Amino acid sequence: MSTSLSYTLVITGAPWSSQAAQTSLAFARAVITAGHRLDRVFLYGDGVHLASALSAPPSDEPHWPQQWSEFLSEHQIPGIACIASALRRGLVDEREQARYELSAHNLRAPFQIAGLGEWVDSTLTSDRVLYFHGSA
Amino acid sequence: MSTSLSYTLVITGAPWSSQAAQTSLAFARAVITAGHRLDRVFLYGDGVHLASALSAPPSDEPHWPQQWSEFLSEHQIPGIACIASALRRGLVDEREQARYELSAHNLRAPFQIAGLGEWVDSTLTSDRVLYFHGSA
Amino acid sequence: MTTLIVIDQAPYGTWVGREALDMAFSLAAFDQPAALLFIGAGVAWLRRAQNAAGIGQKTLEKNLSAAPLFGIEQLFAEQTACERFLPDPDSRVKGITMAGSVNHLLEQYDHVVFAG
Amino acid sequence: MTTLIVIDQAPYGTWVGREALDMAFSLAAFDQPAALLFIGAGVAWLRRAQNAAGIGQKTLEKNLSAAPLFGIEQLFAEQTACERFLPDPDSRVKGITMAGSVNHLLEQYDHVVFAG
Amino acid sequence: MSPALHPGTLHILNKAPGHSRFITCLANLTNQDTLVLTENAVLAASDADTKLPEGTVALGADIEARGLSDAMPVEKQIDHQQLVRLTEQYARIISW
Amino acid sequence: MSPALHPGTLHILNKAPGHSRFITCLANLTNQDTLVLTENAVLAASDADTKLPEGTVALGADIEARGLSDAMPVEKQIDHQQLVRLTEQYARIISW
Repeated sequence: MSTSLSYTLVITGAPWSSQAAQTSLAFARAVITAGHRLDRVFLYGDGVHLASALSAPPSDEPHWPQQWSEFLSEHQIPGIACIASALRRGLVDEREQARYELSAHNLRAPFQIAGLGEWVDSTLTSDRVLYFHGSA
Repeated sequence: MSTSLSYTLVITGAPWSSQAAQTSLAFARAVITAGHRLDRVFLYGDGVHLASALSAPPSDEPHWPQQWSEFLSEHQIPGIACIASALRRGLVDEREQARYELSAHNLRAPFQIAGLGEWVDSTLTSDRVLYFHGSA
Repeated sequence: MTTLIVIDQAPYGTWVGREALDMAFSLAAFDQPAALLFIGAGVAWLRRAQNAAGIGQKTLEKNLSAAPLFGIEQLFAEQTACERFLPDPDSRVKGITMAGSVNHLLEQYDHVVFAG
Repeated sequence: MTTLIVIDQAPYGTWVGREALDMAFSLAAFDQPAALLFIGAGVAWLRRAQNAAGIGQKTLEKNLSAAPLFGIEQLFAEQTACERFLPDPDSRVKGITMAGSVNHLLEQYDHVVFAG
Repeated sequence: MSPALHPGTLHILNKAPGHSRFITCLANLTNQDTLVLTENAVLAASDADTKLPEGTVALGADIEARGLSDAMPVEKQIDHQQLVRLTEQYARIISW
Repeated sequence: MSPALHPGTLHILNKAPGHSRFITCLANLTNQDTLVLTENAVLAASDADTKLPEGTVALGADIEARGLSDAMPVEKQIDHQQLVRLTEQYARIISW
């Protein structure tokens, strides 16, 4: 049938503010099912909250950060939170915790923190770059 | 001149997504300057991100969570983050960290976590309740 | 002290409407008079036969139907918005009061609140 | 690979426009062709004499003026939006290209991106 | 002794022209009401498509941030202190 | 061998009718383009004020969530698998 393509998904809407985490995950699963490759998931703006290790939704509701991180781990897809967005919004890994002398770190594995250069790379190397914004 | 009034401010817009943190802080300072009382600041929805202890904005930019927490401490004003909003969005204190077996806590002092009952109380006891929403 | 909670955003795509409902139910739980007003795309909350399981959310139509039981006094809907988004009266949940004039309604409450 | 970053939100009240600028500057920093298009209330970014010190933010007019220096190829603005929000041409920053037809412009770029 | 309260509503609007809540707010003002523009709503001062009611005021800091000082008469630009004074005078305040 | 790409643009719209970006998106579609409604944008299926272009499709899960199954013909309701197939066919995709 069709040739296999490579995708990058950019998520800018936060979970529990927008539907972006859910819509993007359903789409990501369909990308894999269709035999395509997911090069990278890039969290930008409010989207970085998807990488929080401390979200604790009610137990009868889907846990989007957990579901997304399991999906990334299972398929070995890099999940990147934009560093400028993440630092302002209080999402930090151990390295940034140390650098800014903060009391804790809260980045959920396997998400990593990196710069917009990762997004630029996606625009150059992925066949498709799709964006998942909030709808407010 | 005018009689002294009591105010509650409800902040629903997140810092670094909206202007709500800044506008509300300037208003809060003016409330105190005018000789009024601030009963409570209530963070709801995306507004709970104002209580993050881990925000690390660039050093040449205002640090809204820090400025707000200093203002609250200086004037001994209770700052409450709505528990339902906070848990979903990954804002937890030590107690919630323990209850949900999370890896860290990230609530900035003097903010506290409590329920919507605090807001209901404000609607009953404060002379004025003002809301600071995002503008998206 | 009467409070009118206003919902102007469509369901599920954002969280604001849901948080508005939580505010209304909280007031009711503390025996405080509360009513809901749906305007603009917010009237889509009032459509029957919602089923949000496929998008991983709770269907909130039931919560609305239960509103009177929990002490929420009234559900108002902007008439022009209903004519636009829910023209068939059978497509609407039961127990809605049509509001022909929104500003007239706003004047009747001590507090008028958007959730975000 | 050409990218058009679109800004449709007013400055300062939300962060989206600023994050859109960061995207454009990033592309330019990696020597990738990038242009900016301002539409709707987003054209307010293009007004002269902004001063955001009083609201605790950086004034971004300077960043826009520096855009060509940093390799951003063009600043486009929707003509009808400019007529609505910036009717006096003297009120606009320099170096803007008016776009009479937005969809014609969208077709000329490989990537068309909103920041949020 | 409390001063007499204004019978109308104080509307505080922070959405840009074109936003659905901006449109709804302007459509529901009455003659007794006062409109305060804050944040992105101050763009209304230069919006050819918006007719603002007579007594409308706007936060000066937001006007200045957006380069609109010439578009709004100085006497209609208020600071936060004046905004607090307005909130003293109105029992009903709606934040749009 | 890659299949022939569609010459138009795939527009993915998630804003509700009345949102300024919804209005801008609909105003800028060309005859070659395809519109996909997702999330709150599916309300357009029941909006008396919106005329959707011929080939418009919508995510079925979002339609169902909002109780709109009767307002959109079944053949115009797609799942995520079909959305992926659409994204294969268009080189230019705009997420509004």
